[in-house]
Amino acid sequence: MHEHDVIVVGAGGAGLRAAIAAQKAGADTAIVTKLHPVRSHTGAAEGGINAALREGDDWELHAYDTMKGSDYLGDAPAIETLAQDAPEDVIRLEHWGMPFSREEDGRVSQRPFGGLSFPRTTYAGAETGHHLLHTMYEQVVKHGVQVYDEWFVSELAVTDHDDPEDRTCHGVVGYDVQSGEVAGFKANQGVILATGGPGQVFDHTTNAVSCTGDGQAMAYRAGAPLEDMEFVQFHPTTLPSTGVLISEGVRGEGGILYNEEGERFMFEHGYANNEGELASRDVVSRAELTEVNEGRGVNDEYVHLDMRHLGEERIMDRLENILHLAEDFEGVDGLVEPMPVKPGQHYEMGGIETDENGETCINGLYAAGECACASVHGANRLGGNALPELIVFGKRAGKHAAGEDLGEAEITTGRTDETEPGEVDSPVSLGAVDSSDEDAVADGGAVTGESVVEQAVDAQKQRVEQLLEKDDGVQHAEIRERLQKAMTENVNVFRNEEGLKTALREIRKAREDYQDVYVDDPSRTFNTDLQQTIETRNLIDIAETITLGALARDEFRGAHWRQEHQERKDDEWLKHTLISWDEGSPDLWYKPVVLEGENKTYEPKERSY
Amino acid sequence: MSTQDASAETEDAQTEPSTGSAHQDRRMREKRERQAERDEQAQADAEAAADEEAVQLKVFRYDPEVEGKQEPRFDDFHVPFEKGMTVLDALIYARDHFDSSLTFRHSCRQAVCGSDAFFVNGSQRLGCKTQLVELEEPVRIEPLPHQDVVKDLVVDMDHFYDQMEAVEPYFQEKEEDLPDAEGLEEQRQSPENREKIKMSSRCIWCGACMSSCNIAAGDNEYLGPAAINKAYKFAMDDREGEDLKQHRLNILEQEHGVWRCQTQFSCTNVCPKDIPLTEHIQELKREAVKNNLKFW
Amino acid sequence: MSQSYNRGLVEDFGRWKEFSAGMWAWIFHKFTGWVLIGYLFTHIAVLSTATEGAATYNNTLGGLEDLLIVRVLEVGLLAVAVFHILNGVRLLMVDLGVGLESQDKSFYVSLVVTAVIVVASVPTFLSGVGA
Amino acid sequence: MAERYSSFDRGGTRWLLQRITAAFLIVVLAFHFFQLHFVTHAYEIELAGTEARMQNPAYFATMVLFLVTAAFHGINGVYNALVNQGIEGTQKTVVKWGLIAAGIVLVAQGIRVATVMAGVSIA
Ligand SMILES: Cc1cc2nc3c(=O)[nH]c(=O)nc-3n(C[C@H](O)[C@H](O)[C@H](O)COP(=O)(O)OP(=O)(O)OC[C@H]3O[C@@H](n4cnc5c(N)ncnc54)[C@H](O)[C@@H]3O)c2cc1C
Ligand code: HEM
Ligand code: SF4
Ligand code: F3S
Ligand code: FES
Repeated sequence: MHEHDVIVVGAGGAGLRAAIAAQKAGADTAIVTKLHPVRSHTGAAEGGINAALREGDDWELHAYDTMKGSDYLGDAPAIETLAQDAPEDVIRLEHWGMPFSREEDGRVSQRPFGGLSFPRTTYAGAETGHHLLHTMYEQVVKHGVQVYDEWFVSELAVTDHDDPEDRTCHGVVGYDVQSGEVAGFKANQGVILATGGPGQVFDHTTNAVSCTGDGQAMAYRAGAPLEDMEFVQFHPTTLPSTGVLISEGVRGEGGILYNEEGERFMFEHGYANNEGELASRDVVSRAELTEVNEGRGVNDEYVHLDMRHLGEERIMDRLENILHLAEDFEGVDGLVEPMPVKPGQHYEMGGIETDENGETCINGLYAAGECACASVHGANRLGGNALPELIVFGKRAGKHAAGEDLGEAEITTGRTDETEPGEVDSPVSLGAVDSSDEDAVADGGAVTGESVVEQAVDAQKQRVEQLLEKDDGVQHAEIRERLQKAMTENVNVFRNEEGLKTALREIRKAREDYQDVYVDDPSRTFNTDLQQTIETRNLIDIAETITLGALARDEFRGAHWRQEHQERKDDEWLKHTLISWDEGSPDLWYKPVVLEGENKTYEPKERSY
Repeated sequence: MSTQDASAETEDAQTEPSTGSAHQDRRMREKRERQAERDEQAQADAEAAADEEAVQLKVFRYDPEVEGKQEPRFDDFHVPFEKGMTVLDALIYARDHFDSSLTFRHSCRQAVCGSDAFFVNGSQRLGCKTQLVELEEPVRIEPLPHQDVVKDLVVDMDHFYDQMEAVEPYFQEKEEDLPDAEGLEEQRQSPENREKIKMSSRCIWCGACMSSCNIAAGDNEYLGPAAINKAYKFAMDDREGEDLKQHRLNILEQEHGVWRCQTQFSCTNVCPKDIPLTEHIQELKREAVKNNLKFW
Repeated sequence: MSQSYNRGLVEDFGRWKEFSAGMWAWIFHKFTGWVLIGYLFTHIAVLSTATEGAATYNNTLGGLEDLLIVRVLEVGLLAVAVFHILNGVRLLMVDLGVGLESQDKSFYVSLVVTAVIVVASVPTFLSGVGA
Repeated sequence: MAERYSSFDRGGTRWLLQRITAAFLIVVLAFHFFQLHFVTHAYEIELAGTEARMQNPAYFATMVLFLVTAAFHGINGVYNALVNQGIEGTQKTVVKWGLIAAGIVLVAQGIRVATVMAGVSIA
């Protein structure tokens, strides 16, 4: 068993930042990650990182924009923390050597981004995430944080109290991909989950193959509720064949969207008369799909994004890698022709419920980054707001776990007197098919932290053994493919009741099939078959929470669009959806949104761009 | 030759993880039998598919634990071709449809994570960034040369990481010198200086360059093109100041540093991020000489 | 941790054709360099006969020059030297950071120019054998 | 980890000398070849001619310098090649001193021959 003060699971932007903060605060910190840190998907972020750095801008404007973008489903304390901390944290990155693009006077460059009232998206070429990730990994090396790379974390070691709020997380169980060894990691002070998004729930996504929502699923099964999972962002400009993202930066710099008839539809069809192409992502995605559905799409599949008028010099300077992406993955030269684009899954606004210090309702369990939901993004994330979230909340979680005092959190976690139960009409039964082997929480009355971890390790060994032992049945790839198809067909940008129910049936089927899953590769060495089989289980759990939340929420807010319910219902729905894994069955409940900020209360307004 | 070493090694390898369980042996045996059946099935599928447009892959297979794979071999896969298909797409298809034990690293599918550098038709390339149409058939896919193979296309990257980290790849500024919250000002950097380090900062740690360099293959201690390029990024960044530049040049000037490079250019040829590696290395050699002259 | 298979020699087997221009240039340069230093030693040894007096010197040199094989070897030496010089110039350019993009072309040029010079010099080198 | 590279042999000087000698050699070697194969044909060489050339102090100096640079360049080249091949420790030390000795012998013998040719009698 490995033992450290703080264990960080995941080494993307959030995980690395958390580890640096915890280590600097004096805690012996280790990172456990299924990919080597520099392989994390944060490296794919292109556009930039929002921070109010300049004269004429301030954190309150940033907070206001974010709240508006969230369609008033973000919690003010989290949003304000983000806006307040971002400038300092971005400048700190600069001091750590991050190669931001520069203005003539030597200051870092900023550009306009969708939904922002000030050009505050700080960028490093069109590869901001790459530089952010590498810069922070460099600091991790510098500070000597121990990194266990290619260790897949499969389960949390949590005590077995009935009420999740009484539970304590003592560590995690890891599986060494290279050797097949299962080992425990005991955390004396805290476990920070930073495992990124669950994009692989869908088949057309900008997310990496490794974005399988493991952290969310693990925390969920350990008793921490998942919040607002129905809010999934679909990015309006992804390449049709692969889902590779064409950054919003292209539109920020002046790129224009055209339909097949060559109309600038954002204006000509009235989707966003003021902001046009730079309207919020949900607005643009829906506009594109409407164009396609109404027969004005190119090849009935996509629309065109044109940046040729920007001129080669400007493109080479600021968007060079977009040219490479279009060329390598779609065979299109962005300098001579418009690029084909369509909406693709991009970001999960929801996640593990945390407060603004990254703490969940389980003692000693933290979450930060895309896998967490503090909630900063509410119903819709603004472009350039995820990277600051990584560093701001990663840092806070790290400090808090290491024992630094960040003050009392204003956001509550877990059930309080303000929460209300929810109900949803599901066509099939939900949750575990056979709850006996599904319960992640250690039972048997383990008391010491060590024994809790040991028990979890044993359980995990058994599970691995079982999977390897089984000789035939279904393979995970089949289940995964069907699940992804069902999700993309039914829980996409446009949602309706029937589709959502179909999806729930498919998810149920996937669960049942999964009972019969087997791993064909008998080897212990680098068994990706086994790893992906475990991940598929996580995808099923996540898909269920997304669909369930979507079915329950009968309104149209932010990224969540319902055919039968075309308006935002503030009276009824200014509340977060929470789903808890209650002894193997999902339990739906709600908690109110916090709109009271430091200096003012945010009044829900119509969101028009 | 080395194949014998490998099988000798695997003797104890087999007993180690299974802790001598008879069960695992049986399971392995059964798996092997079924494997044979499935191979036939896969072959039949493949032949059916070959009627349509199919691409033939020859993929390097090796697993220290699985009998029949301990001796490295090449497996054939016939993957139905689709427009725009990359080498990585084809591998994923082969894994998901023919043999789930086919093992390779991959993640982002968009040339930023650097996981999937392979040796494809005699050259180091990123699987996700290589279009099949550009390749001659059959497409031969091997793990990166000059690195230990862990399994199939997966190589041990530890040495590469060690070299990358050996050049002190981080800003040296002391954290204590930074004011904590307010008052933290950004440093200025001219757009020209940022432009100078632009290419060097694009490295995704894929290891293709290191694998292609003969010198690195012969001298395990040679820092290698990627690590030198990493150091270049720091040495050339004006924000760090002269003293640190000295320090960085000192690291690079070590016996196994820049002087090892014999300007073979293969690193530059294979780098998927088009980083002018040889140019950077040469520039550092000149810097180092200038630097020494100053001190004479 | 895990057991890995070191491909050792299997590695290099048959990899030559996968070499790129820069690698061939390196190999040729190495080879020619070694030949040249080897020759330098022999050369001085042969010339040392001068210390024994004019007759020995003249006989040795003349005798050697009478042999066709020596003449052929001299052509070879020329080829080696010319290539080493031209590629050496190429390398000096590379060291100065000039024309790195066309490093492969300059290698091919070195080869061609070497060939031309060598062919053109054959008459001179082979003239008067046995005279 | 950087400690692993703390060997003190910073190849910079030799690297530079290798380039400088190369540049010098281009000129002299071309001249040498031209002189002894095209101007005077190789088969016409007689000690008399050689002596005549060597008597010219400039030619003499050039040839000696030619010898010294070529010896340095060649021997340093061989040494680098061997080091690149991965020789280490004692082996490396032996090779190093062996090559230096060979170089000294070569240069000494060369100069001796040249002085003889220049007509200076040797004791
Ligand atoms: C193409 C693209 C472009 C984007 N552009 C922008 C942008 O311009 N601006 C912006 O603000 N945001 C952008 N985003 C969003 C933002 O990049 C992501 O939300 C963010 O990077 C997520 O970071 P993370 O640290 O939470 O997770 P990730 O970077 O995904 O890291 C997850 C980590 O967890 C590890 N992990 C996962 N599961 C396990 C497990 N079971 N065991 C052990 N380790 C595990 C992984 O190895 C990895 O290290 C973009 C996203 C995408 C996909
Ligand atoms: C005439 C012009 C010459 C030029 C321009 C030249 C150029 C070079 C250069 C640049 C190198 C270094 C290669 C490197 O380290 O990457 C080199 C190596 C070498 N040179 Fe020369 N050289 C010349 C003449 C000679 C002569 C006359 C000799 C023989 C005495 C010689 C013997 C060598 C040797 C042995 C090497 C080492 C090769 C190796 O790396 O294995 N060179 N030369
Ligand atoms: S320099 Fe290029 S080839 Fe080498 S590791 Fe970096 S990206 Fe890969
Ligand atoms: S291939 Fe190797 S020799 Fe130098 S130019 Fe590249 S590092
Ligand atoms: S899969 Fe990430 S670089 Fe190819």
